[in-house]
Amino acid sequence: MIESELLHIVIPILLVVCALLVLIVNDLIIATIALGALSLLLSLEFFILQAPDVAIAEAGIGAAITTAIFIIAIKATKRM
Amino acid sequence: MNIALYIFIGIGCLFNLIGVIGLHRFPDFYTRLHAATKCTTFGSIFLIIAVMIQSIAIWTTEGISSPESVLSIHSFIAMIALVLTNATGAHAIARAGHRSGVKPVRAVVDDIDGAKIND
Amino acid sequence: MAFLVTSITVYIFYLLMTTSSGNLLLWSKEELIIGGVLAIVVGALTKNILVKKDLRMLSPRRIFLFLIYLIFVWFPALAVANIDVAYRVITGKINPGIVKIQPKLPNDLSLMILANSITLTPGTLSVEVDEKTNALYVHWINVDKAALKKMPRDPKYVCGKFPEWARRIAG
Amino acid sequence: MSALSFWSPLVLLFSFVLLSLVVLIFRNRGEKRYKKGTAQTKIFLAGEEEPDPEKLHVKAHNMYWGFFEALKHYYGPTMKAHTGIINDYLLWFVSLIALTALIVFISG
Amino acid sequence: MMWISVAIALVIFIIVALIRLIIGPTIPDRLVALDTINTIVIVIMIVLGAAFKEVLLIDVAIVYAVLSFITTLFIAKYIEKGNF
Amino acid sequence: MTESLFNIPFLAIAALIVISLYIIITQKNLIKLVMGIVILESAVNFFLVSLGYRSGGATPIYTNAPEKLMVLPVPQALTLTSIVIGVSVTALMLSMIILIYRHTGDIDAEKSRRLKG
Amino acid sequence: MQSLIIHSPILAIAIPLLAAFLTPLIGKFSSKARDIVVIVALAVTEFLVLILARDIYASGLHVYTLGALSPTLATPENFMIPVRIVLEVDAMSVFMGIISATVALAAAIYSISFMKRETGGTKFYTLLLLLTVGMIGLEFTGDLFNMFIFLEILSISGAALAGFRIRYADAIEGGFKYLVISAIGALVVLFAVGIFYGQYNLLNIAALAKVMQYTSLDQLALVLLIMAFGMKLASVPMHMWAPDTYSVAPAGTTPMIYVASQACLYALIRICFTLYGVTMNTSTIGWIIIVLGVLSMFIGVTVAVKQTDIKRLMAYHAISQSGYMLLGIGVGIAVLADPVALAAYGKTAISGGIFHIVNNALYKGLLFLTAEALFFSLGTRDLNKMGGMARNMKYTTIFFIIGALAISGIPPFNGFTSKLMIYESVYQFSPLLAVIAMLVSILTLASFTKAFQSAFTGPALPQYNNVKEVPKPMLIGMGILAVLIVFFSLFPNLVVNTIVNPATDSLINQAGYISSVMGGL
Amino acid sequence: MMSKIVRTITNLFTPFIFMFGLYVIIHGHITPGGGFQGGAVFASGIALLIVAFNSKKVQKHLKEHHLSIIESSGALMFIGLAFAGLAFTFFFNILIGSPIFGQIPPEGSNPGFIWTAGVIPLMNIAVGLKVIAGLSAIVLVMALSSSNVRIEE
Repeated sequence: MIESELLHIVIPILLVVCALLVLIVNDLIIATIALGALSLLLSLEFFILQAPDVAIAEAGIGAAITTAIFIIAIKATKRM
Repeated sequence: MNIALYIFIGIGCLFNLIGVIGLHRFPDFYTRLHAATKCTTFGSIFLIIAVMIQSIAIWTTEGISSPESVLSIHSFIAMIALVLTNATGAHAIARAGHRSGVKPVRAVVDDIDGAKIND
Repeated sequence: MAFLVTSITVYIFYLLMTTSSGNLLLWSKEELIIGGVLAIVVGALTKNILVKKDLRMLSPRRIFLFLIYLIFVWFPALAVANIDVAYRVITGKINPGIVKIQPKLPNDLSLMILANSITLTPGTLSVEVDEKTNALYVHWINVDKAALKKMPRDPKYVCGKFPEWARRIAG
Repeated sequence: MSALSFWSPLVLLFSFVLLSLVVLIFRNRGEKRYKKGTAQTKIFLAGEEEPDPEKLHVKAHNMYWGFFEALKHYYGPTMKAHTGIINDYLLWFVSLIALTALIVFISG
Repeated sequence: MMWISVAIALVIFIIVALIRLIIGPTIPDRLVALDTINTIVIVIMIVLGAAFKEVLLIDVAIVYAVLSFITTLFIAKYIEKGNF
Repeated sequence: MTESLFNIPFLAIAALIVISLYIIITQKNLIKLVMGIVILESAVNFFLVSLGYRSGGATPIYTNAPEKLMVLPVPQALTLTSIVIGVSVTALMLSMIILIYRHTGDIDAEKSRRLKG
Repeated sequence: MQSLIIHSPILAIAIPLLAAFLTPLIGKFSSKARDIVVIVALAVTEFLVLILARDIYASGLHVYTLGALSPTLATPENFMIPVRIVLEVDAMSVFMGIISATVALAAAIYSISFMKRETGGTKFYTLLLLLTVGMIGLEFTGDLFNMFIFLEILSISGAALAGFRIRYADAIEGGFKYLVISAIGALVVLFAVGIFYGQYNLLNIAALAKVMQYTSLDQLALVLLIMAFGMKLASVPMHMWAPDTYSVAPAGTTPMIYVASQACLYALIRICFTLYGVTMNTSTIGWIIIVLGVLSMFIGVTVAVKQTDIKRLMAYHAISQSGYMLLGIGVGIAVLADPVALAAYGKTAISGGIFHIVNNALYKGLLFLTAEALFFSLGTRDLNKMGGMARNMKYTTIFFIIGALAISGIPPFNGFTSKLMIYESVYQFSPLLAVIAMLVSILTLASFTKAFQSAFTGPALPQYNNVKEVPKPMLIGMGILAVLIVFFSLFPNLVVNTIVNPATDSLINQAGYISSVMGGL
Repeated sequence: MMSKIVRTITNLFTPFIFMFGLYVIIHGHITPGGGFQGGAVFASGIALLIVAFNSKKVQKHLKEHHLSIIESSGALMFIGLAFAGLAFTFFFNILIGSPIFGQIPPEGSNPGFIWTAGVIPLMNIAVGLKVIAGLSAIVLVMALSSSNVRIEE
C-alpha cells in the first residue's frame, strides 16, 4: 500500500498550494478558481481516504454550489 | 487481454501527458484549450475503456449478476458525461475568453473581429 | 407524448444505473417499481426541457446513423486530431486563426452535434455561434490558405463531412 | 444558605414601605393652592423667558465630562481598540488563543 | 497496483496543470487549467475505483463529471459578462 | 492513534489552518474573508476524515464489503454534517455581503463599517 | 404523565423545531393562527421544561437515548460505551433550560405587535423558534458533536435575526459580524472535538470525562474550547462583536441572542467542570477565567459609561455582567481541587455565578426590551435625541427603573443578592477582586443614571408630544420579566435553594455525573 | 443566456441530472450518498438551468414560495417520522419488519437490497426534499438579486 501513501503526500501539498494562491491573489475571480481547485482536490483526497459519501458531498457542495454562489456574489458586488 | 489493457493505459497516460504539456507549450489560451480539451478527453476515454475492459473480463468470468457490471456501466456513463461536458465546456470557455477580450496570438485570420454576431 | 418520451428515457438511464440488483434479468422488482415512480416524477418535471415538441430523434434510423457516425466517423477523426495536436505540442508549429463557416443546419440539436464534434476533432474549436443564422466561428489551429478564398468559409476544409452527417442525423 | 443568612429582602421591603409612608405624609403637607397649568407652576428664571426645552435638557454626551477628562489616558487607547473592523476582532481571538495555550502548556 | 501507479502518474499531471493555474496570465488560461484538472480528477476517481475494487466509488466520478461542468459554466458566464 | 497524528496530511492541515487564519486576519476584503472561512472549514473537515482513516481499510458501506479492516464511519458522518452547515453559513454570509455592498457601495471591511466604538 | 416526563428532554427540543417548520405553512393562510401556534409551542416548551425540572430535582439526572431503547450499540459485543446520540439533562442543564424557555416566551409575546411593522414575519418566527431549539439543544445534549451542531443552529438563526431588518445598513453589518465570529468559533469547537475523537474515539461527555488524560493535545483542546465559547459569550478582549450585534437586533431578539450567549457560558462551564474536572490544572484554568472575567467587568462597564447609543450601552453592560459570572465560576474552578476551600467559599462563588445568570437574563432581557420599546416609539437609539419620555411612556419607565435598579445591585433587588454572594466568596479568595467587583457595580449605577436621566427625565421635548405608550403585547412581554424580577427579589432564599444549589451540586459532583450516565448503560 | 450549444446540452442533461439526484437519494442507505448529496446534485441541475438560461426564466417556472413550501414539508416529514417512533423513543426505527422498506438484509456481503433499512430511506427522501428546495432557493434568490443590482436608500 506504499503507492497509496504516496498519494497522501502529494495531494495535501497541492491543497496547500491552492490555499496559498487564494491568499496571494487580489482578483477575486482567480481566488474563486483557486478555491474551486482546492475543493476539487479535497474531494479527491476524501475519495482516497475511502470516504465516498463525503467526497460526493464535497463535490456537490464545495465545487459546484459554493463556487456558484461565490461567483454570483462577486457579480453582485465587485471584482477586486 | 493484459497486453490490450497495457496498451490502452499507455495511450491514455501518453495523451494526458501531451495535454498538460500542451498547456505550457502553446502561446495563447485558444491553442492551450485545443491541447487541454482534446488530448485529456482522448486520454481519459482510453483509460476509462481500460477500466471497462478489466471489469467486463471479470464480469464474464463471474457470471451475469456480478457487481462488476456496475463498475463497467457506471464508468461508461461517466465517460459519456465527460465527453459531452468537456466539449461544451471548451466551447463555453472559448466564447467567454473571446468576449472578455483575449485575442488570438499570431492569428492569420480573425473573422469575428468586426463581425456582427446576433445574440 | 413529451412526458412519455422523457419518462422512458430517464427510466432507461435508471435501469442502467441499477444493474445487478436482483434476479429479474438484472434487476429486482422493487428497483423496477421505484424507478418507474421516479421516472414519472422526473418526466413530469422536465417534459418541456428535454423534448420541445420535437420527436424526430425517436426514429430508429436516426439513432442507428448516430451510432455509425460516432464509431466510424467521429472516433477516427478524434484519434487523428489527437495525433495532430500531439505533433503540434512537440514541434510547436502553429498557424492559428478564427474562421466563420455557414454549415446551413436546420435546428439546434444538429448544431450542437456539429459544434461538439468540431471541438473534439482536428485542430478546430467552436468559439461563437450566431443565434439567428446558425453560423459558427471556429478557432482553427492550422489555417489552410485554400479555405480563405470566400467569406463564409467552405466547411469542407474546416470540418470535412460533419455537417452532412449532422444534417442526416438530426435534420 | 449560609451566605444569605443575614439577608432578607422582606425586611428591606418593609422599611421601604415605611419610608414611602413618611414621604407621603410630607407630600400631603405641601401647599394645596397651587394649580397645574397656570403661571403658578411655571419655572421662574429671574423674569427671563423659559428657554427651549431642547436646550434645557442635559444631553447624554455632556454627562460625566469630568470623569472622562480625568481618565483620558485610560479612555484614549481603550476606545481606539474598538475599531469595529472584523479582522481586528479575529486578531484578538487568535492571539488570545496563542497566549493562553502558551500559559497552559508552560504551567502543565 | 498497476492502477495506483496510473493514478500517481495522473496526479503528477495535475501538478503540471496546477502550475498553469498559478502562473496563467489571463483568467481564461486559469479556467482552462481548472477544466483540465477536473478531467484528470474524474479519471483518477475511476481508476482508483478500479484499484480499490469498490464498484460503488464510480458514482462519485459521475457526480463530479456533471458538477465540474456547472462550475466551468458559472465562471465562463462571469467572464463573458453575462447576467445570471 | 496518537502516533498517526504526525503524518504528512496533518502537517498539511496545520498549514491550511495557518494560511486560512492569516487570510482571515489580514485580508480586508469581505469576500476574501469568507474564502478564508471556507478554507478553514475544509481544513477541519479534512482533519476529521483523516482521523477515521485506517491504512488499507475498506469503505464503510456494508454493500459488497469484503471481509477486512474498515475505515471508521463516525468521522465521515460528522464531516458530512459539517459540510452541510458550512454551505449554509457561506450562503448567508455572501448574501449579507451583497446587502452590505448595496447599502455602502463597498466590500472593504474598513470602508463599509458603520458601527464602532 | 410519566411517559411525558420521560420524553420531555427531546420534546422540549422537537416541539419548537416542529413549530418552526409549521409556521411557514400556516403563515400562508393566516398570520393570526401563526402567532398562536408560535406562542402555544413556546408555552408547551416552557411547561415541558418545568415538569422535567421538577422531576430532576426530585430524582436526579435524566438520560434519554435517541433511536434505540438502550444507548449501547449491539453489533460489537461488550462495547459498553455510549455510541448513540444521548441527551443528558442534569440540574444545571435544566436550570439553563428554564431560563431559555422563559425568555423565549417573553420575547415571542413581545414581538407580536412589533412584527406588525415589519415584513416577512413568518421567517422571523421560524428563526426565533430555531434559536430556541439551538439554545435548549445546546443545554440538554450529552454529546460534544451535537453541541457543535446546536451551536451552529443557534449562530445561524441568531445572525439571521440580528440582520433581520435589512433596510438598515448597520443591522446587516451587525449580523455579518456575529455570523463570522460564530462560524470561526464553531469551527474551532469542531477542531477540538476532532482532537478528542482522534485520541479517545469517543464523543460522549461523560464517557470522555471518565478516560480523560490531560495530555498536551487535551490541553490544546481545552484552550480552544474555552476561547471559542468565551468569544461567543463576549468576554473581553473578544467582546467587540457584542455591541455591534446587540444594538441592531430587532426587538425581542436581543434578549434571545443574549441568552444564547449565556448558553455558551453553560457550555464553557460544562466543559470545565464535567469534561475536565479535577484532571486539569485547576488553578491555572481558574485564573485564566478569572482574568477574563475581571477584564470583562471592568472594560465593559467603563466603556459603557461613555456610550450614547442606548442599546450599545446596554450591550456593554451585558459584557460587564458576564464578567461577574466568569469571576464567580473562575473562583470556583480555581479551588475545585481543594475540598476545604471549596466548601468554605468555592461553592458560594459558583452558586453566585449561576444565580447571576438567571438574574441577569431576566433584568438584562427587560432592559433590552425597554430600550427597544423606546426605539419603537421614537425611531432613534441615540440618547442625545431623547428626553422627557417618562410623561408619555409610564409603564416603560417603571420597567426601566426596575431593571436599572436590579442590574446596579441596589439592595432589595435580585441583582444585589447574587452580587453579594460573589463579593463574599471572592473576598475570601482574593480581596482585590471583590473590590473591583464593587467598583464595577457603582459604575453600572452611574451609567444607568445617565441613561435614565437622558431618556426619561427632563423637560417634555416638543417633537415627541404625540408619542404613545407601546402596544399591549409588548407591555405583557416586559411585564412577565418584571414580575419574575420582583419575585426573585423577594424570595432569593427560595430560588437559591430550589434551583441554584442543585445546579451547583450537580456541577461539582463530576464523579456522580459520570456514574449516573455510564451506570444507566 | 449562454450560447445555443450550451443551452441545447443543458436541455439534454437536466433530466438525467435530476434522475441521478433522485437515484442518489433513494439509494442513500446502500450506496454512497443520501438525502443531502442527492439533493445537492438535484439542486446543481437547477443551478445548471440558471446559468445556461437566466434566473428570471427559471423563476417563471419555479417560484420561491413553492420552494419554501417544499422545504417546510420536507422538514415536517422528517420530524414527523422522528415523532412516529415516540412509542419507544424519538427517532426509533418503527418500520423494520413492515412492508415498506422493511426487509432485513441477509448477513454478509450482498449487492445491497433497496427494500431494507426501515425508516431511513424515507428520512433520506425528506432530507432530500428539504435540501433540493433549500439549495435551489439559495442559488435562485442570489442569482435574482445579482441580476438587478441597484443601490437602495
